[in-house]
Amino acid sequence: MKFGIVVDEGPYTHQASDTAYQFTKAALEKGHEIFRVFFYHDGVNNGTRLTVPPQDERNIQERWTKLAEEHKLDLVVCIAAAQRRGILDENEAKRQGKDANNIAPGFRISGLGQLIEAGIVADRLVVFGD
Amino acid sequence: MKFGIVVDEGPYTHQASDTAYQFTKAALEKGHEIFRVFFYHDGVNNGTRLTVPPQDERNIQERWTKLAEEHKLDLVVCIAAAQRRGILDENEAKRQGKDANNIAPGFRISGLGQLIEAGIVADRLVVFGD
Amino acid sequence: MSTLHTVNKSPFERSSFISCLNHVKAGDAVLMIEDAVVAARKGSAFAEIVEKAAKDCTLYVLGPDLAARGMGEDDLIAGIKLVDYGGFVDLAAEHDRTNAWL
Amino acid sequence: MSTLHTVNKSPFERSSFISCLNHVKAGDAVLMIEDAVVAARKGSAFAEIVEKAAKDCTLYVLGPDLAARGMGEDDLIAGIKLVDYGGFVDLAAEHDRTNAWL
Amino acid sequence: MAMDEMPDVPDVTKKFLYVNRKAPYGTIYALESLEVVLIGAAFEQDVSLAFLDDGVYQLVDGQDTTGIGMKNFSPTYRALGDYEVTKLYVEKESLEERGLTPDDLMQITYEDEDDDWAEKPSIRIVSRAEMIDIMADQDVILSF
Amino acid sequence: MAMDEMPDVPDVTKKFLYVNRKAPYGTIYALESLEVVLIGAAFEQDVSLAFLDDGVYQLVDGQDTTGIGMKNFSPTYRALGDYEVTKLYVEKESLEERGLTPDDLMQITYEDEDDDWAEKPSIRIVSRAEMIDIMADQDVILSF
Repeated sequence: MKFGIVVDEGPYTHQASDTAYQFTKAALEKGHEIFRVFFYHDGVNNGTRLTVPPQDERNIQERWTKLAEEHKLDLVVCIAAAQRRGILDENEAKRQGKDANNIAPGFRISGLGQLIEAGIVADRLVVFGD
Repeated sequence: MKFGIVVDEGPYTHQASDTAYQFTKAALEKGHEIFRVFFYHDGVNNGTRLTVPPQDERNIQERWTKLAEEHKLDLVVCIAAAQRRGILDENEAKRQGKDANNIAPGFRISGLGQLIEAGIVADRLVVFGD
Repeated sequence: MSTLHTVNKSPFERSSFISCLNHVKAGDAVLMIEDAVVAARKGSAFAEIVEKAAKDCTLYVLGPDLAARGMGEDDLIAGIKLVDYGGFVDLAAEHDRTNAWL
Repeated sequence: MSTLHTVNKSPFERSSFISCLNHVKAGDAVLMIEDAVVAARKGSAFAEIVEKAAKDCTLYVLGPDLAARGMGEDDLIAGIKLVDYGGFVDLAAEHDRTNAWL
Repeated sequence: MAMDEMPDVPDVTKKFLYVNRKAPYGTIYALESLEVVLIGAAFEQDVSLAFLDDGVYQLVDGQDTTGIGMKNFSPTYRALGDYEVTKLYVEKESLEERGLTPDDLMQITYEDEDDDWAEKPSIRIVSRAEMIDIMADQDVILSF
Repeated sequence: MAMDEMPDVPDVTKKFLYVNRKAPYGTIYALESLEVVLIGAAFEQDVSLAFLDDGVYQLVDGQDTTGIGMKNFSPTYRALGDYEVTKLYVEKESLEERGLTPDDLMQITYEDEDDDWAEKPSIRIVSRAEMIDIMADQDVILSF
């Protein structure tokens, strides 16, 4: 079965990203397909490579990046939500005249259409939030 | 009177930063002193210079930066909370081996002791959160 | 020696408003800000609780937040006082401490 | 044609749990995750409501979240079923849609 | 967002329900939910919006955000008809608990192309029982 | 955080109350509140912690976070005595509503230097009326 996953909250502050990760991993282990993980609202903050969590804590961004690598996951950060919250890739930074970018490997920035597409294509859409 | 202000949530997602800003501005207009504005939890996300809000929306970071300039406000971002969430200044980026930083002008990164100090020194501590 | 309590969430969404009212002392003030302003509306399911609380403490509502949610002075439960951000600052200064019910 | 409802907040903190129960259809499933697992504990002020809901729909609780809050199977209201993340995936697959009460 | 960024999607029509349960301005969920609805409108799916619990405050008439320094996005609900988003279900019980009546809500209309472009109300007040049935009739439920 | 980052503060002792009203793990507030308490302990203020509403779950015994992949920070509460944080007020009514008893909570103790280092319980179960008085007796109330 094809799942679409929506993550609405940032890392560490709310458990949403943790639960979404555990769900995604479990779905993959059961042989399901993950069509896309879409990060919206504060969820876009999962996609910054600048986090430095304490050494005895999980690294939420690296965990997503690694899972994406292993399973060719499509991790999409909503562009509108990302702009409001300061998540940029190289292109966006250039386009907006910003001197730095912070997107993490394995994440890509795209439009809200990607969320609707996930709703249309996936057999089930599962939303994780506050 | 001396006020200490605590902002516990990030920009745009929750109204906390807006209300804290309006409170701070009103207090200054009434001749009160703002000893410090301390950004904790997701509040540290107010201190990134990479946000690009829509043109017809308020720019929360710039608003804080400008108010700090005009009134010599001390805007402190908690270092531990900032590390978890990917807010870094140049020094921290270097120390942590990160290739970029995103702190906005007028904000400085420091320890939780600055919050306790605000509690001790200020006549009133006012907390804004979720 | 009195406290300014602030509440920022709708009583329909969270329990923080009721928990706050359960912990005020006579003479304290409660200020409804942000989404909590909906608690100040007359005729709501919480109106009776709010009216009862108004006997023990002074209730305030932040005007700018009230207006943003499409309400005005006419919608308020009798006895609730309207303040702006300056009034919020005054309340924080007049009371000995603030207690934010987050 | 049935729905998997997910709730992730404590009924003591937010109204989403009750709102969810008020909107389930007979045959639906409700899965308590994250802070919502506290609703599954027997002897709480919400136990009666939960027991009543269990007659109309199937109630599940996410084991890993339950353990994190210091609870186990013995603490559960009778009839609530324990699942792990794999069981959560199965529930999402078995029902026709999911409805997250955020 | 540029339209050319829109992905190619399979030619199916699904029933999408956007659930709004939160008051506006205190959090951004109402605004960002509306942004999804606007983008989603381009995909020609069968779209409905549900307003229940504190979500009903999103539709209250006369919102004035001057004092809080935030953008008043409520006029956008009035424009939904132009995007062929015409089914806004509002739960009666949620209104009543909050001391609100349908008259407190904005007037939102659309022009019905199947009825000689007659102007019709987009807001449909429904009972909780009806809301349950609406929710149970969807392919995709998005809540934020 | 390095101790040498600690600011010079005026030589006053204030009553600080940390209010904990949220369950652990679902959000980070409990953990980050505890981090403030630990840093704050170095300032030799008069510190109390209040646990009410869902905050009482922070002290429940037997937390096992293996399954959720998060760090179990509950042992830190046991260490608070070493930081001379010895007043943990837990509201009785909050426990009861949740079907909890004091026996469900962790054993947290401190050694009383004024009483020949006798080991004493840090958790003090108080009624709601007592909690009101504790809150009304503070200089600074921090809630997150």
